[in-house]
Amino acid sequence: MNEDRSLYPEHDENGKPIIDLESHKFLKLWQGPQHPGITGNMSLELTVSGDEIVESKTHVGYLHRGFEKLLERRLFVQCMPTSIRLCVAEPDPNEYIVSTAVEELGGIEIPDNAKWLRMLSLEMARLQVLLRGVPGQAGTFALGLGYQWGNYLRDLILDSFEELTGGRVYHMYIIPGGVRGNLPEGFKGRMLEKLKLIDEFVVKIDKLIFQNVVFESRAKGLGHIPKEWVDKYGVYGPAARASGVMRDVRKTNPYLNYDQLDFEPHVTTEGDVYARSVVRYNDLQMTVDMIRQILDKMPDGGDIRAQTPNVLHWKIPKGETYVKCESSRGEYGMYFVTDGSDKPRRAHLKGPSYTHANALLDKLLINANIADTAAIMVSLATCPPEIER
Amino acid sequence: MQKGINNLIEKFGASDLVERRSGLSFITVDQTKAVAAITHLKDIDGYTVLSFITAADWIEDGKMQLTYMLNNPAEVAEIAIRVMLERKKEAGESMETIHHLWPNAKKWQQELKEMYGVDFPTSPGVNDSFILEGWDDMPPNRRDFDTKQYAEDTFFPRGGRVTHDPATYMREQLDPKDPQYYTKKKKKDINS
Amino acid sequence: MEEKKDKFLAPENEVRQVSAPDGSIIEVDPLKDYFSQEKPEPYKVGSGPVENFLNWARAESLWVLGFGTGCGSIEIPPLVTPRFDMYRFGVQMRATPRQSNVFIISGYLAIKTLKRAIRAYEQMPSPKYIVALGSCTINGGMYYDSYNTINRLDQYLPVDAYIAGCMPRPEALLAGFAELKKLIKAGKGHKANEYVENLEWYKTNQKKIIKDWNMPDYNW
Amino acid sequence: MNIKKLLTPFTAWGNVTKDPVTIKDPLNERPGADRYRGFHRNDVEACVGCGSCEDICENEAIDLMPAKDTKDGDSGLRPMIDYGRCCWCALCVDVCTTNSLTLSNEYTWISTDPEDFRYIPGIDKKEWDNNNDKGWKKPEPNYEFYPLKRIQPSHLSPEDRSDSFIEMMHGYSKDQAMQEADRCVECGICTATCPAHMGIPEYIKAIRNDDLEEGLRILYDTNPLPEICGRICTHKCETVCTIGHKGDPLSIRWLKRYIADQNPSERYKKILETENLVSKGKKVAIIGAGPSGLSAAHYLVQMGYEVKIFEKLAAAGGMMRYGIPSYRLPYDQIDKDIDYILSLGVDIQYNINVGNGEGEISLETLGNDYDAVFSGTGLHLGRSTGIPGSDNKHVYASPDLLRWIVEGKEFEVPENVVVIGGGNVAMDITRSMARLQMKKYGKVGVITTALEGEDKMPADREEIDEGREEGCIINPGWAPKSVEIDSNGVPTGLNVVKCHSLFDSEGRFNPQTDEDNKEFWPGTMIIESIGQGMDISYLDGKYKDQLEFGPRGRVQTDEYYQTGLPWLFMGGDIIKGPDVITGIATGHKAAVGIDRMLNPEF
Amino acid sequence: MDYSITKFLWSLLGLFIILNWGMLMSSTMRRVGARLAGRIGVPMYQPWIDLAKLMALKTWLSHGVMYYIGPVFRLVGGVGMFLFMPIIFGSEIWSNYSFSGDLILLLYFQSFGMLGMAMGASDSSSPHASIGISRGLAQFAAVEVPMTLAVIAIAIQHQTFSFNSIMEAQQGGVLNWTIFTNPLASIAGMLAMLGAMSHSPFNLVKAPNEIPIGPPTEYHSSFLSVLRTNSAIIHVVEAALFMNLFFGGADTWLMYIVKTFFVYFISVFVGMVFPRMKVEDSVRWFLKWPTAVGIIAVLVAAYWK
Repeated sequence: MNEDRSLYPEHDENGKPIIDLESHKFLKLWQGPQHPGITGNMSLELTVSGDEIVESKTHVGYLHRGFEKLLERRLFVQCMPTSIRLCVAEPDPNEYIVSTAVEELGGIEIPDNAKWLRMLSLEMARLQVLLRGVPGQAGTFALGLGYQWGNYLRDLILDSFEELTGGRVYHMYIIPGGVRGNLPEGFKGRMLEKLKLIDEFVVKIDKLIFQNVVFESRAKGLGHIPKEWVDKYGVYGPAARASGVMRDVRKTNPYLNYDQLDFEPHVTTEGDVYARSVVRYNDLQMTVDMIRQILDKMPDGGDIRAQTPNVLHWKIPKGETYVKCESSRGEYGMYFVTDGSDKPRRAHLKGPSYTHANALLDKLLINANIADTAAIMVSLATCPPEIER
Repeated sequence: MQKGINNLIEKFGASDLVERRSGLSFITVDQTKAVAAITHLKDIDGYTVLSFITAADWIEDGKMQLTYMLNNPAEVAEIAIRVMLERKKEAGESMETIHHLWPNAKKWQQELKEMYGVDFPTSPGVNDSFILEGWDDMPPNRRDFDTKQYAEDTFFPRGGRVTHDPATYMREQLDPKDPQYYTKKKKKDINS
Repeated sequence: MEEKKDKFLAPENEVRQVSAPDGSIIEVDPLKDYFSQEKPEPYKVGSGPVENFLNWARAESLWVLGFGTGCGSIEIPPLVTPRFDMYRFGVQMRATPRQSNVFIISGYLAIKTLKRAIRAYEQMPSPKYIVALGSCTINGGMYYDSYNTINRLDQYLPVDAYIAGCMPRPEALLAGFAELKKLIKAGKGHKANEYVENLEWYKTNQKKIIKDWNMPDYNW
Repeated sequence: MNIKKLLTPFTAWGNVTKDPVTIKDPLNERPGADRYRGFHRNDVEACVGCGSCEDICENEAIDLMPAKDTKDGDSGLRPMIDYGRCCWCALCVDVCTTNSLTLSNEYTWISTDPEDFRYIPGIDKKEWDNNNDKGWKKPEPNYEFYPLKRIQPSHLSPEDRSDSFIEMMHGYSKDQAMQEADRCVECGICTATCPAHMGIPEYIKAIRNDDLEEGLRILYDTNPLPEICGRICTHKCETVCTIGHKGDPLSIRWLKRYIADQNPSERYKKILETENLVSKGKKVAIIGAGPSGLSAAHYLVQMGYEVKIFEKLAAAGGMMRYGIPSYRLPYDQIDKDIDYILSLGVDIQYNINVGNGEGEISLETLGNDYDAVFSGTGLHLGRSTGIPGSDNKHVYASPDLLRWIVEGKEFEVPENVVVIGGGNVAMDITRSMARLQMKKYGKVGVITTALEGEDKMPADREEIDEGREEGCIINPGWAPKSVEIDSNGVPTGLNVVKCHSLFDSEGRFNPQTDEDNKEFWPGTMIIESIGQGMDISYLDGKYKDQLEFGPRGRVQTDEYYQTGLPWLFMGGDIIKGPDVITGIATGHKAAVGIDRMLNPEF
Repeated sequence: MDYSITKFLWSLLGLFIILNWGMLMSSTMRRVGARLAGRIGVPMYQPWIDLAKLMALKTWLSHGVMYYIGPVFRLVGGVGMFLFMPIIFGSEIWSNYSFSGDLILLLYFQSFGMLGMAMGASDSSSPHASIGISRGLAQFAAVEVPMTLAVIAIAIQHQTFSFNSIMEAQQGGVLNWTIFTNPLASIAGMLAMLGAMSHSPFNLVKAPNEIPIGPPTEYHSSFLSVLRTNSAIIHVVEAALFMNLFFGGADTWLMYIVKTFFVYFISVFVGMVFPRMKVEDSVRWFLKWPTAVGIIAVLVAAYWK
């Protein structure tokens, strides 16, 4: 980590590496889109010298569907099924931000019970992401065992989602006005059983991953993000918290009933891949605890949806807003403009991956080993569909 | 009123303030003063995070709105700077770049160039393709681009589908001889 | 006639002159040098008990290309992990197209991805199979009105089996693999030959939407 | 090197003792959850083919395909789902107006043919049709995509209205109208059911867009009497309104009235672009200025004919003016509609009866003088029950009494009245008498009876409820037996017996009464209001042979209401109905028929 | 029948048995790994089906002569190792072509396959293959050091370069095994074995996370089946090598199977719970700990004798 790498390649006066592909000292290496070591369908154009990356460029657009354009020709309620597909791994924050933007501009106040149910589904979504993401970090170093266990538990959480929302991956649970169902019978009990399994899992992956000398040696010092970069490059969520900056929308701008929960996001200062996975690991435990609190505090039934105007021709007066929530990757926001018609004028998704995967990743990958690209990407939790939308 | 807004109004002549909720304001700044205002907000008022840059196309008003969302983490406050550009018929609106303030601004500017046709001269790599590849139509996010028409022309959906409007269909069934006798069109014909 | 420069051609693929170590100048045309331009031939489909055995072997050993082209790829990890474990059915993931023979088109294909998918498909050794997931591959699905996603996969690549759903659950995928196995065992898994035989038609369709066609017509 | 961290990972091998958690038979072992959003199911009997599912589908995955016979309130269309489009969001289920569309928990469908993935749930049989208890259904109460509760316009309280003939219903305010209009799902089933096929969803949409001039234009496309219909229409549309399957149907009538009320009559001509009508020079005579006659006149004059109406009474409007009390339909509103029609250039002659008698104009004359004649003479004669005592002179027919009230004719209002009949006219006379009694005596003494039971009474529910609020006793389910008459020849009351069924098993009218359960209702005036009869004696003479007569003495016509005499068209209550909107519809269509006859090139 | 022909036939039979055992072992290990993860895992017969399937695929790609020869070299490396190592101790017919200096030849054959792969991979024009093989060669060179040191230590200890003699010296009880008589050399050798088996943490050569599959990226159909055949053979043979050196060899087929399984399992046992190391780290590691132990082992052995 500490060797002097400044000699090779040489840099010009602007600090750009001088790369002459004809010299055969450098090799252009495409990582993706068809590549097992990439987080989704995107690609990195790497220029490598030996195993070392001297230049990196992120290419996206392989998943571009033109969401923002499509939303402009959908009714407000029709935005829901479309917009939840913005991020596949964790669709619930999409549901939340679009619904909330519509409610805010349309002047709808949702019932308290629906707020708790929304929180439950958001936290369950975070849990299922982290169950994959925390051991997935070790998976990028080919320690797939924790990933296998985590995925099994994730499937259990998806089963709960199926019971609660009727969907396995795309839940379509939060819609403008409220949610689409109360807790099914016996849901709490089953959920608590599953949380117990996750508690065991948390101990197991601690032993397997965080008490693992090889993982530690590879992850420590890798992909270091200094504190100053957090604002400069737009680092959010767990990645920012690993660099010693508190970034958690749930804490800083509490929404729904998050102010009624007792939680303290983990903050550490190392700023490397190891620190980010530790922060995620703590998030995982915190999420389990928060789901317990939510199940404990939420009312037994009640109204699930406020009456909205007829959704088939719901017109919302002209206005604009920016609604955000905390996804497992960080601040996740929706800039929403209405123009008095029954369709949005503009919907712009702002996901943390946009900043993480573009300028920041290009910067972090320089002088990294090819073998570490996947680890750095996973530690930033880049999710291509939210970059290109 | 949240921090920095007074400055914006006094020093930069900002207008159309909308306070959406506590900690989120929208305000319009003139195009020529926008970058100075943003720099001021960043350096003096603590709006150190650029959340995003995006555009909204007001084709009826002949305006292209750019929105710069700035975040002040210390004060938990956000200001959205609206910049209203004169909309051109064939894309090519131009705006100053802010990539020197935030390195990742260049990606949004690149995206805006590609998806809206708003140019940011001197922004690095602004002309490179970012999301689209081999695109040769008008920037797709502009309001006058009809995505459905384009999709139908280009990707030819599976045929063989028909649908019926219940009202028309019922009238045809209930009044098979002359279900359209009352329609306006025919009467107009008679009138003329 | 002045040769018009292809505006979509990537700079590294342009014809250029390179000086060899001995000082002579050589012209390099990467498109010609890196790819085989030969028109592919359909392979012979055998018959008899040997072919039956081979079909059985092909069916019981499906190697899936690890290329998540769309949302549906989120359901692939559950398939290789404890809950569903598709390894026990002889379905395995491979990282490179050369070693795969099943291509799961997991949902919508953006044009940019379609280009890569075509290349990946053509690089797979025959006989190869395509399983298409979800509405998007059948008739456009959610994105029927999007300017950047295709509507009908069968226009561009030959599809062996479609699985309905948005997205299909892992169980549906397993059922899809079971169906594919049935097809292969019945000797019906030779869509790759159809592709080669109708190459002209497929290529015309592909080129219609891939505007920057800066690769050979067929590469393997 | 940290030895502990080198050895701890090996603890993971402890897991090798545990059995795999893999699902053994994933294809059969894992049905979708109880709420799972799998493949579509449709209860085709409950479905009415309203097409809300098609409207809300953001993927254009749903088509409406003909599947059943069309009938009132059911378009006969059923949704066909394209699984090349569907995203299983189940918004179609949530929006379904009849709750007939649901999703099953079945989720496996594999095919080699991409054309397979289209089907009509419920019609094309699928294996998941039968697991009815599993899968996505619309969530529990208080989850609606459109408000189910009707917005009630304000109205006079029973105390304020019980002694007055001032209009009791106030129209909608703008907010109320917008809110009520918002509930519409624009299915258009009402359009087909409405006899006049009014463009109901369109004008409701105009209300939502606050474009009332456009609304008025849509109204006048099919209905030239919107103020009148906006108040007293029998609103068949509301009975089939698809919102009514789950909640209150839309107040289509009040919305129509809202449009008409908000447009000032002086702007009508400008809005409707009827300032310069050109005449084609052909003449049409219309007998009777009732709804059908006025409607025919309106459309004919718009088409460029010279129209003359012959009216028996002193004012135009027919039963609308003389049959409906003014607390429901004020005269100024009748005048507003009629004046507009007359202002288009329609000539009208009052106080002239068409017939063969003295001082009357004969049909023959009209037939000779005019290119075509439209007759909408309506039902003016009261029917009698024929029970003993019903021929007494204090036993009245409701049309006469109602007409007297309008004309201001003096008649004695007794303290106790018994009304026989359960229709809307019976309610009108009941409530009118109640108001007169209230004025005279300060109390109400009306008993109304009907053969039908409470739930089967033909009158509108709100009429019955309002009547009761005003103090009338409405006591259905009794059959009149005889009128008790005292020695002075004045009735003392009505003998009734309980009636428990009206129709026999074959559906024929055959009231079954319970003779032991009888009552006597006192009343010195008995009013019979059990339907009206027509007077078509003007047809007598040389034309009678050329006309065909159907059941109940009605003249047979073709679909344009052309009779056996090519120049004679008939419409209104004497042909169809009886109600105002049917009259308007027949008048409109007859006008089209006349136009086709006189100008065949159209 | 001529002795040399019968000998050849017996060796061929031995190769056949070892090939099948290798495939069975690989599916068994995959099942063990799957069980650890909570899965069921591949069917036992999966490697055979895969092999048949690969044979049945169409080959239609060429990258030049070396591309064809690469897998053959690789196979020769595996078969060579097999041929010059006795299978069953004390059995004439299962002794293969072992001779008094076979240990030296074997070390050579170990690298032979890797070099063949290098030639083929570098000709396959995939950058991933080139990167993979350069990593492979670097790591292999590092693994060779402790490995050779361990072999030298044992050779000094037993004063021989012949397998038969080394195995003979270990007969007569568990305590005579090298692992007990010369623990330092055994540790160096076993650590080197972890590298030679290319299991995690030392499998960056074929790391699919960065370089899909690594050297064989471009290999498909029958080429790949040759490579797979080789890997089945080489896993058993490598295990047999260490079995012969440190675990007293095998005097029956049953013992052979049990011991190779056990030796191979060691690498799986480590590999399942550790992530892979970067190639420079693993080179550094091999040149640090195992080499140090190996040098001490050599010194101790030299001193002792």
